Amino acid sequence: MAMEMEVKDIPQKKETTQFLTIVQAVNDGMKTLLETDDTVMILGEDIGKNGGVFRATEGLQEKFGADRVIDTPLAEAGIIGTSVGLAVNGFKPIAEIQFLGFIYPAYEQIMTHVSRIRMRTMGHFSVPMVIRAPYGAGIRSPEIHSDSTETLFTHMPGIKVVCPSTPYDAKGLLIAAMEDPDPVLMLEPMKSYRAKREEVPTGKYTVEIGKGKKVKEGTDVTLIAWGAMMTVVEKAAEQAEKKGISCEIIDLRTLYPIDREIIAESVQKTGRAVIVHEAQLTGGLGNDIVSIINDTSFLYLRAPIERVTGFDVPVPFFALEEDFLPTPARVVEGIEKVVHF
Amino acid sequence: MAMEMEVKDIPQKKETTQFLTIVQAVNDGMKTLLETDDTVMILGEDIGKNGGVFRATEGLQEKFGADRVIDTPLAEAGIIGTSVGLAVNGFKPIAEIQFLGFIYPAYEQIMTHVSRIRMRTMGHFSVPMVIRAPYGAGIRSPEIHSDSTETLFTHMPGIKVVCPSTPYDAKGLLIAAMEDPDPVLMLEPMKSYRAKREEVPTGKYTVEIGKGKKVKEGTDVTLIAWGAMMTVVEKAAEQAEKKGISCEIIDLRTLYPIDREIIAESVQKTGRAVIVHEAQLTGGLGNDIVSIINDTSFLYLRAPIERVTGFDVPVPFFALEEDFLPTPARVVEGIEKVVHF
Amino acid sequence: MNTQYPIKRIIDDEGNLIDASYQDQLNEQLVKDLYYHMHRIRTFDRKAISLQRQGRLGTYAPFEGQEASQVGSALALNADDWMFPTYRDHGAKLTFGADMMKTYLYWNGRVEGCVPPEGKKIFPPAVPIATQLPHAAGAAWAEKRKGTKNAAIAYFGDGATSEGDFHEGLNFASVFQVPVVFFNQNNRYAISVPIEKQMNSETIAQKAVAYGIPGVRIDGNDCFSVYFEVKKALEHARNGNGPTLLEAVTWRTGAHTTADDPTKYRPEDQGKGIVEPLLRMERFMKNNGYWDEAWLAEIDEKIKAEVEAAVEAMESYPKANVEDLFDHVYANMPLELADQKESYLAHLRRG
Amino acid sequence: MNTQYPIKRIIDDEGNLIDASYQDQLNEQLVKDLYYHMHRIRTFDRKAISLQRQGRLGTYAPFEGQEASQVGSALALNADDWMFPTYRDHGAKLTFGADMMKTYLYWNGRVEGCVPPEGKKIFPPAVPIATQLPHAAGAAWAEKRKGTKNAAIAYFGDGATSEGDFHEGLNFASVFQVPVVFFNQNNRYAISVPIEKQMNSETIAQKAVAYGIPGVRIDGNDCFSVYFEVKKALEHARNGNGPTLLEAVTWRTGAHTTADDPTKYRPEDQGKGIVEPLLRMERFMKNNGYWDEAWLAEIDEKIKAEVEAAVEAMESYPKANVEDLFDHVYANMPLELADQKESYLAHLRRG
Ligand SMILES: Cc1ncc(C[n+]2csc(CCOP(=O)(O)OP(=O)(O)O)c2C)c(N)n1
Ligand SMILES: Cc1ncc(C[n+]2csc(CCOP(=O)(O)OP(=O)(O)O)c2C)c(N)n1
Ligand SMILES: [Mg+2]
Ligand SMILES: [Mg+2]
Repeated sequence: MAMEMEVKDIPQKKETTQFLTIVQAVNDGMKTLLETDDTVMILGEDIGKNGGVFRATEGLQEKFGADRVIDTPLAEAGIIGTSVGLAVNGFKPIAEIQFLGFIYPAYEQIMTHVSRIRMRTMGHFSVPMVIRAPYGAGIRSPEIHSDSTETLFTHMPGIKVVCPSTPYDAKGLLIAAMEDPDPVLMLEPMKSYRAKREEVPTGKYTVEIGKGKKVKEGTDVTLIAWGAMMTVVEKAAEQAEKKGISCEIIDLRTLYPIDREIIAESVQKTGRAVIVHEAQLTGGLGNDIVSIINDTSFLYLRAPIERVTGFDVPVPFFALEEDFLPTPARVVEGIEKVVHF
Repeated sequence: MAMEMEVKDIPQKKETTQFLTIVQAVNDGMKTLLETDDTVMILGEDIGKNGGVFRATEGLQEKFGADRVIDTPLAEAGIIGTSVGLAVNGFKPIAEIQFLGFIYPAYEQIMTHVSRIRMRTMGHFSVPMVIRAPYGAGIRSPEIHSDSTETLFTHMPGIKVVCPSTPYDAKGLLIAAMEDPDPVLMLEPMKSYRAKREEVPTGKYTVEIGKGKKVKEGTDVTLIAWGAMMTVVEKAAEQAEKKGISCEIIDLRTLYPIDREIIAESVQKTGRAVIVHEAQLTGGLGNDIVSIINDTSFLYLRAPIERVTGFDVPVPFFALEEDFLPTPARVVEGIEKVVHF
Repeated sequence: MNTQYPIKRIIDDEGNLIDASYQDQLNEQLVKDLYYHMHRIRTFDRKAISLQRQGRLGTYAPFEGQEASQVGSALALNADDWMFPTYRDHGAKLTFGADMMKTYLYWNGRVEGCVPPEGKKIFPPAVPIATQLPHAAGAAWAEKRKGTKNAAIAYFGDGATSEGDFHEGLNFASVFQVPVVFFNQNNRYAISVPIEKQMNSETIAQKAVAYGIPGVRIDGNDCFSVYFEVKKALEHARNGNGPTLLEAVTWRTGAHTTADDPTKYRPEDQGKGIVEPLLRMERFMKNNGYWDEAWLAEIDEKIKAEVEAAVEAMESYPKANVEDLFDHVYANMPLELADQKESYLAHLRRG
Repeated sequence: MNTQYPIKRIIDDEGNLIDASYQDQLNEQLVKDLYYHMHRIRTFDRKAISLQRQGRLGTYAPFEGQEASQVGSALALNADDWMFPTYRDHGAKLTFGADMMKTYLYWNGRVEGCVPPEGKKIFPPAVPIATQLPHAAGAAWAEKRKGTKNAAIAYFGDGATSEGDFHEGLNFASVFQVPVVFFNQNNRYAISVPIEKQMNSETIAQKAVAYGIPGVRIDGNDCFSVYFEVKKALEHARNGNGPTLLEAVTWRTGAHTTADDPTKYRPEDQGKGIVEPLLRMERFMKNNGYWDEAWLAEIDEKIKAEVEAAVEAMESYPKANVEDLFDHVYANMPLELADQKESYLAHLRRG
């Protein structure tokens, strides 16, 4: 459906940057999108006047108006379902799900419509939209608020899944997601929302979807993680280096489609891999990565691949969440296991 | 919550059997449960008067009454949600979801309540219930009716998942599922519903949850599958045998918890594995099995593990479903690949 | 509630005009248009059943008995409006401008059947029940934001009212006051489940109260009443007054689908007293001197030819292309998927 | 609809009896009971906020302003009834017999906080909004099937009415005519979203029409009216007449949770005119000679001691046992999980 609306091309101040946290970078990304494309809309619970429970949409309704930054009723299927209608009819919704643990009521809409409408109409209709959801444990949230169920969406052809771990990537992936002709789920590590700041370009830029990033070069073992687990992996690598183990670190950034090359290239060099995620072991994305290594790098492997993950239990109440989450110590043990196999 | 209701122990005619299809065995299993336990109830859409769209509940409402075999309103979250209430309050619901592709509206109820209530109350409340759902492609159903999304449930601690491929296992797993103190999802391969018959004991018996079955001994390669794919794998094995390749076949039967021993034991013998499932490759259960082999049998592997699965596309409209589904020919290619690695 | 939501009728079972205020509007052109389309979709429908029986079509969901509801509503739309049908509303789709050949293709398991003619805003049929209601609200919302006068119509059955998405769709539509008409065909059964087991409310129309929007009950077998009430609701929507819930009380003459056996669950005499919509219209036409055997023969022949041609085109349509399995999942195919496609095509080439 | 669903009041803001038919029932015992519990849960609530501010408790959801709704409804229950609360209804839970120490534990991220006292049918607080409504319908259904006279009550907020589960829960309950009371606390906000943006209906009570069940609007700050209307609805349920939807119109005095800042979204003077429930009851008691400073001092001291003891017990409660992470997922732990537990415990032992 052709859209008759004007898409402005704002002149970019190339050199300017701001020193932002992840959540501020997300906010800045949405601001940039709202400024440069009149068809972009933001929908969600408490995202307007309140600016979002994490302040991710702070100031946006004030600046862009209540018909572009919209407080919806409390109904996730309704948010995603109406976004589908908006998207096939020319708008580009960014739908916020307040916490990933509350996305399940919308699962049917995402599974049977968001991800399938292009296929079902051979491209006649499509739904360029972004679903944003903070995910993960570690900030003493009430129960159900801390799930990390990315594989419910990576096992869903038709949608892409990204998960930034830095402010720069957060803004760049968000803009790339909105510019992608297909729906993208962006998982935001709420534990890292305000953990660090970095310089983020003021204008519009993208981080390519489907590309991981080598965060650190190393020779003995490849550590693969994303989102909030990057911090854990980085700490573990530091400790391992002290024990004389050289770690290469990959930030996956996109969870579907996975960057197989970066994984294969690294594992073929190191011969060893430790995958770290906070989701449960069984059914976790670690299994897909094990398969990718099996498929691409079988003959290079010098030890079984280790997965250091959440246990096969529901994410617990916060008194035990630190026991659920992978820790640098557990990752170090995994590293030692593969190195001393 | 103690239930004041009588649980009858019907004398079992040990030797009698009936020659049944899978769907008849499922029916017989429910009949046996309704007869022997007054707290068992069946809920679902069109399961009462109509006897189910696949006739799985045929005759049950007539025999056991409309307050035990209940036609519900058309609302999957309602079916599962009220079943949770019934189950914590002394009943044992068997909830039918008409097709697995329509379970998504109930996903929140299953994810946040069915699977978590025991954990959330340290065992004070529990929901012994069975959710039954026909799954899979290959019978020219309308779109969305043919999904095979088992990993959405194997990645969900607190619930178990079984998937029989024979009439005997269908009845035995169903009864085991209902006797299990925890919720169990039983996936029923609709393509195999009437494909074959076998002798099924008339009385009450169980097939242990968590145990796979070696269907065929072999030495060169281990084929792992379940449900409707068993037929495909068996045909492939026949063809491979003609080429001089000896296949061992495992019917997984339970998808969570997976029988790691049977897999490890077999792969350690053959040194090679081909996993076959109709769900999409990415996020499919095949990845978990690859990981299990990686964890248990790394040093025994003589070739990368092959996965022959549905492609990373939504299950297509039926004109193309045979291209989506693994075929014996594709499995044979997988077998040859691992054998001639 | 039955009394608060009386069934609106313009003609009665005998085809007598009972609401004289419509006298002038029931002109020959309109009457013949409505009849023509009802006859057309019935011919399509019966052919589909017969094709299915011969194994020339997959499982099919017939709509016989609901022609007045589908034609009356579809003809009430403007060309630029949006339609969100279910798997049973191909009658409405055809009337609104969907391609007949492609509609048959849909029932033959072909994705091509979901692609509407260029410029026709017809969404693919909703298969997961009630999921289309929020879509319709969203598409209507977009029209409102664009400032057009276009509206959307969402079709759904009595059973669909039980799903959460029904509720969320109506709530969003009413909160944002978007131009959408929720058009319910209450054919009194959801597969085997009668409406009394589906809901405890006497009517579907009364559910509008929950959303503070108008709810209107219509005789769904009276094509005039459907046509004019849908038109009114659409006008209401176009004028910025928000959504309406319409309940068209009708009757599915046949089975739920060709895989279904209604004698298992419907009392034999249920529905016997119901005058089906074409007969009712015929009576009206006869009563008013619009009935014309020659015209009927002429349209019948024309429609039969159209249907035969569509079936023929469907059956000679190029067979499904395996590349389509892969090509429409993403605008830009991910590498992993491209590899899967490549290796499957290679597999096929090897034979 | 406001006129069809008038707000029921027994006493007015000044504490004057305005429905004389209740004169006899408002005896000293009942009045003091209600006041006692409101005072008790307010003390609990304020303590929780202060503990949270000191970092001695996690994020907390206060209910100040809603004491009349929570106490009136909870005291209306029979001991064997079922309660399905939300994260904001610990006042109701405490009144119904939940353990105070454990209730604090819940807000300290301890799963022990979900375990009710033996024999007390209190479900863990619903966190995913509206999911508890079908549970309550199911538990009530079980009571009906067992042939008891027990009922269930489901608590939920105004925002919860937008979720599909609200709709499905009420529909099932009404279709199966189960003994459940749907008790809505309309505190006019769902976090930051005011009720006018949540729904287009003027009242929540009117949503009952969609299910053919009674809908009643109550002044949720009038503890008497809550108590008697809930009792009536429960009787209705126990007598086999099915569910009722009650809307208790109230006001959340404070923030959504301790992590929330209501000044960002609530106009400063909104709610100013609302007389909070304890003051209103106090006025009534004074008007009727039930007010007794000595009694108040006595219960205040007793409650304070109870709260302090609960806090102390909570803070000296054994720290969370890591084995609990694994032990309650299944009745019989799968091997895979047992291995995970074993290896994690070994990891901890290694230090
Ligand atoms: C979510 C979901 N659940 C179940 C089904 C299976 N199903 C297909 S049609 C149908 C009945 C629908 O009844 P109704 O809404 O009255 O529409 P009708 O078929 O009468 O036109 C059911 C249960 C489905 N398609 N989607
Ligand atoms: C399914 C779901 N979506 C979102 C949330 C986040 N959330 C928690 S409370 C709340 C507002 C609830 O409002 P209301 O129902 O009025 O109850 P109140 O908090 O006012 O008591 C929201 C959106 C949630 N808990 N569950
Ligand atoms: Mg129907
Ligand atoms: Mg509220």
